[in-house]
Amino acid sequence: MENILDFFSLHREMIYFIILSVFVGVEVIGGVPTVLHTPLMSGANAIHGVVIVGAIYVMLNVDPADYVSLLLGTLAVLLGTLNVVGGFVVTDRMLEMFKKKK
Amino acid sequence: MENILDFFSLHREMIYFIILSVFVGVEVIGGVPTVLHTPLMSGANAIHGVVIVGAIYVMLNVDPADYVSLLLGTLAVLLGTLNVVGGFVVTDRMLEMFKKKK
Amino acid sequence: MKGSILEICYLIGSVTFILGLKMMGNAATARKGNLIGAAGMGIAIAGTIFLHDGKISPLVYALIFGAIGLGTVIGWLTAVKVQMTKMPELVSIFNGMGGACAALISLIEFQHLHHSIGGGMLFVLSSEASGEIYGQLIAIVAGLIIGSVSFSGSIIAFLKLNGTMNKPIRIPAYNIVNTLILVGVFGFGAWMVYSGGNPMLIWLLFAASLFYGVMFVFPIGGADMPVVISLLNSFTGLAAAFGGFLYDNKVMLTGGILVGSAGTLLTLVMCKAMNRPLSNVIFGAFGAGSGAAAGGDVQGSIKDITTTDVAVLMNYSKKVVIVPGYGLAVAQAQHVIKELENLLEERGVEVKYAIHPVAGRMPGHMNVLLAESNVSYDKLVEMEDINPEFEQTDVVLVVGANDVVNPAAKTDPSSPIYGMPILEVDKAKNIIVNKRSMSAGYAGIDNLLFYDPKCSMFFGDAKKALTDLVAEIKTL
Amino acid sequence: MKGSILEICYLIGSVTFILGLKMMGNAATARKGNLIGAAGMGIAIAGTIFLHDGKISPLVYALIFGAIGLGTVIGWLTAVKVQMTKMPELVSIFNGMGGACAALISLIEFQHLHHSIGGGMLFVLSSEASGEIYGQLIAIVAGLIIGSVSFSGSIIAFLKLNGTMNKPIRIPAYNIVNTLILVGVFGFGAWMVYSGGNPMLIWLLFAASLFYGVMFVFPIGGADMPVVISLLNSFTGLAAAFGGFLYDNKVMLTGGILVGSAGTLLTLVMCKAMNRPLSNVIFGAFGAGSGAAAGGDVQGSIKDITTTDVAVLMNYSKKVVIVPGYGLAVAQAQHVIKELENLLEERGVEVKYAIHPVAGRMPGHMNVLLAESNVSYDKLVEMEDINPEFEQTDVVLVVGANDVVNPAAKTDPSSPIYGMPILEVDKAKNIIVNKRSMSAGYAGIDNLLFYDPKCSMFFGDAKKALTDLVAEIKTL
Ligand SMILES: NC(=O)c1ccc[n+]([C@@H]2O[C@H](COP(=O)([O-])OP(=O)(O)OC[C@H]3O[C@@H](n4cnc5c(N)ncnc54)[C@H](OP(=O)(O)O)[C@@H]3O)[C@@H](O)[C@H]2O)c1
Ligand SMILES: NC(=O)c1ccc[n+]([C@@H]2O[C@H](COP(=O)([O-])OP(=O)(O)OC[C@H]3O[C@@H](n4cnc5c(N)ncnc54)[C@H](OP(=O)(O)O)[C@@H]3O)[C@@H](O)[C@H]2O)c1
Repeated sequence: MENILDFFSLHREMIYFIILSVFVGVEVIGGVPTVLHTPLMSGANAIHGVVIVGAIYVMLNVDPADYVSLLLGTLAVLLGTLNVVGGFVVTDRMLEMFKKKK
Repeated sequence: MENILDFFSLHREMIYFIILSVFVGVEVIGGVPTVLHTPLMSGANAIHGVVIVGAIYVMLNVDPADYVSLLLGTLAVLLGTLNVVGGFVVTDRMLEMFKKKK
Repeated sequence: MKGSILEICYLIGSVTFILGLKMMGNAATARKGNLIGAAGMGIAIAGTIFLHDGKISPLVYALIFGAIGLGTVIGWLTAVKVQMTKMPELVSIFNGMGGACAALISLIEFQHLHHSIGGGMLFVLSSEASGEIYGQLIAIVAGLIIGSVSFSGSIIAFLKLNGTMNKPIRIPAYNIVNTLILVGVFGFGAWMVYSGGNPMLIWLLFAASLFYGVMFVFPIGGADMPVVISLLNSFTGLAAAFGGFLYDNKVMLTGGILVGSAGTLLTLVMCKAMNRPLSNVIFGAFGAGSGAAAGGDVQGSIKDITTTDVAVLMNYSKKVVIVPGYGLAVAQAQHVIKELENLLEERGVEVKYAIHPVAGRMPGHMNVLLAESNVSYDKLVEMEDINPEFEQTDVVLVVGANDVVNPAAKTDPSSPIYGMPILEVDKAKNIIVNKRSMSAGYAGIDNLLFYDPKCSMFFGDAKKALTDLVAEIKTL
Repeated sequence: MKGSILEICYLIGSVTFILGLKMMGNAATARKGNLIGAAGMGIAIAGTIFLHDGKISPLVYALIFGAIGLGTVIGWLTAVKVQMTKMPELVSIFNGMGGACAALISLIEFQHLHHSIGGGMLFVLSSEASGEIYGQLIAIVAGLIIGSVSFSGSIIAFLKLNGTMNKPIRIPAYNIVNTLILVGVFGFGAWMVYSGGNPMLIWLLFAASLFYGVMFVFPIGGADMPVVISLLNSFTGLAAAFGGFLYDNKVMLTGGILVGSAGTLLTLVMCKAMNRPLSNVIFGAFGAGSGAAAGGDVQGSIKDITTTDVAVLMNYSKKVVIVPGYGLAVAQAQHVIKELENLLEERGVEVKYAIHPVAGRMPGHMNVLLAESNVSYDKLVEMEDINPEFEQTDVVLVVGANDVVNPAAKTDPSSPIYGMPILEVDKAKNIIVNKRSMSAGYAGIDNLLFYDPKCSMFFGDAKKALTDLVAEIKTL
């Protein structure tokens, strides 16, 4: 109990941040028409590609002699880039289809 | 420029907090039907009555010999209470009307 | 320990505010949403009092409980007792109370802060400490200005709604004057922050802000008050948020910012429903033309109709649509109109109400008003749904409505209400308009509908005229 | 200084993600929203690289740029080249990449952390430092598990969508087995955090998580993949958020949490549109009955129809409604159906498409598919709007659709699709159904519509059958 309270006090800002972000995330989806579900899923997919920022950060801080980490890190950056670039481009293609029809 | 950047770094958490709250506030209102505008305004009115928390805080920290502050503080608590209680009760009355009709 | 629990109370409060506001945006959950918000508020307040660390003198406790007790009784009674039609006045008053509360907090904290830094100039302090104090000073001064403006503005709004001060008052060049005052107040505030101020001058700033609030609302027409109140509402939210910043109090911050942003958006949405930009409301181009336009150049003949004729006409029709407007609310004729409805239904006449989104003086005004007299919900038909039905309607009875049935909105591009969607009553077979005279409605413009050959004027105060009408129908 | 600018880049990134996602929820702004998100992502990435404090070895730079360059080229080309109908596969693959990226980061950071605390037990550290390290360990391990599950799950989802593995595979009592594996993986992870772990064992955890991802998606039918992908999508979001927690990186946090929560809600919304609870999708009660139900007890006679008869019937009707379904997508018949439409319109027949919200295998599938062959938007009519029109329709042509026109959804409470709104094609004067055989659709149940006296079966692969039909009509 004490522990939980301490944890709460310590991470107060973070908890508010998370709660508010969750609210924003949930609100933002409210009332999306069925046809947009697939592009929206795809767009969200592109956005979580932001994990690449972590991969780059790892690379920037890794010991250049630590080959294993270097290798894994490069792979992470590559995969992250695929997620980001592929994600946004695919979404754009899908949405292009929808737009044309209006 | 330096100043602004420093300010930003210092208040990073606060800035995210404000931005996220603003987003939540704006999102929450999206698509409200016209008939609900008045009760919604009234409900929002009750919620900003949370300023009473500040008034109570002032009272709890004021020097009991400082009569001017004591007087102003008591007045603030009174006015805050009016805002809160009156606000929620009025809103409830309005919404009662709407409910009855469903 | 206590502090952590208090923080959790505040977290709960913040979340209930968000959820409550969200639920209030939907008719089915609105009432529950309000109660959830109220519960969260209760938790935040109780936590603040009972989870305080440190000894509190009994006097302070007595004062706090006394103030809360008194406030609760007064607030509750007023809210419960007041007539449904006076709701906007009440919201306005309560909003003002919140603003005043924020202003008072700032006044106390300013004295306090000034005392603690020894009344000296700020620059004698180390740069870091002074940075923090600047932050506090900004929050205090901003809270004071915004709270005071909201307070005095709300009081004026109340007086206008109340009818005590219901004509728009034109000070010559008031836009320029007001802007100058605004700049002056903010300049003064900035100087107070910069110089570390003077505990006496803060009272002057308080007074100046109150004065600006009065001047801000003064020139705006009484009918625009719902929009103004919504705006002042978001001001008070902002003031509360500054308080939250000052005390690093999250529940004040969330509540304040939430109301500040939601209130601002709501204000814009309300303006949009009235088909007017916000600037137009504040700078009052609308009411301004009122005097000139009212005496307009419309010529034509109008047709009077007697109570007996109206009674016969309605009694023998198949379908009657009632268009309620502001006049119905003013005359308090909602109960007699329900009587009329019952009577006609008994005689086999189908009766519906056509609800225009901005009929009356606040959004949802007609719904609340008619709900008060127990008109059933499915008889209230929204504009888009009723418009196609007018063609099959035998009699339209317009009671104290004017602008919402003015065809100029569709036909006359120079009209101030041009573009506003209206109730197309002129498609019905007969139109009967009840109002006291030929004078204009809120927009201050003539109404060509009254000169329509199908339209007959049924002059008189709505309550009186309808009471007579009911009596007359009963004799048939 | 650099750090502050980087923080501002991250702030911009966070805001664009919110705005972008918001705009993607509305057809009119969706495309712009996607671009805004992409721009914010670009800013966040560029900032991370160029605003880094400290010297970076050229090798590292070369690797980063090489990886980004290669990734961009491959990602872009794949995304541009792939057929429109393969979009869900692609989303699935890209989602897996993100999950793998998060898992790799965790692997590296775990080694790194372990190294820096000297491989020792945590409890030798002072309690405060160990508190922080526990936090990091939790973020690392959680990121690893969730990222790996998302990765391997997405790959399986891809294979299923791709057709390589498209039958639901039933491991005996797989629900229990899967739950055990899940508990095992989390228990292992918790132990790793508690004990400070072992740099070798982390690989085992990685492998176990990958295995769970495979087992998780394995038993779910191929047609449920859109829902599964949406769920895995929110997992990857969560993994990214843990990364953000680890580095106290706000843009990762916002982006991750946003996708995590929005993705979860979207998953539920998608399930709702299919009229099934999420648990049903994951625990697969739906596909399970497939074998049993398919051989059902429906008896009755069906009626064949020749290409020539269909051609004559359609050529001389006034109004034709086409109901496209999954089979149309499988057969890649969207272009020939457009040809059919053009031909009929030339002959003065009114043609419309009836779009059921869950026709096909992903939301909006039919819209995207038909858009590809330039069918104009106003010819696509949503279910609620087309249902009342069927009575005035001469011929309904059902192409590769089955469940969405199954009357059992309305009449048979024991049917697994009972309660799902359907296209009421049985009201039309003639119904022609094109499919290859009498086999069931996605829900694995028989369709009484085919036994309707007004219904004729036009067997054959959609592309082939329609091509023949077009040729036949041309000869008329
Ligand atoms: N709903 C909102 O949120 C809101 C807010 C602000 C402004 N507005 C504006 O208010 C207007 C509303 O239109 P409306 O048609 O409802 O009202 P209106 O256009 O203001 O007309 C009201 C009419 O009622 C008559 N009236 C007044 N007292 C009466 C009584 N005791 N008995 C019978 N008649 C009486 C008046 O004529 P006599 O004096 O001849 O009797 C007047 O012409 C719109 O222009 C709208 O934009 C609405
Ligand atoms: N849209 C979504 O988001 C989504 C997601 C997941 C699941 N679902 C589910 O998917 C179903 C969609 O219904 P639906 O009516 O579109 O499809 P369906 O019920 O799955 O029926 C498709 C029919 O197409 C026929 N077919 C297959 N290949 C064909 C070809 N080459 N040429 C001609 N016909 C072919 C099949 O019959 P033959 O084998 O006899 O040819 C099959 O009966 C619903 O049950 C829905 O709940 C939808």
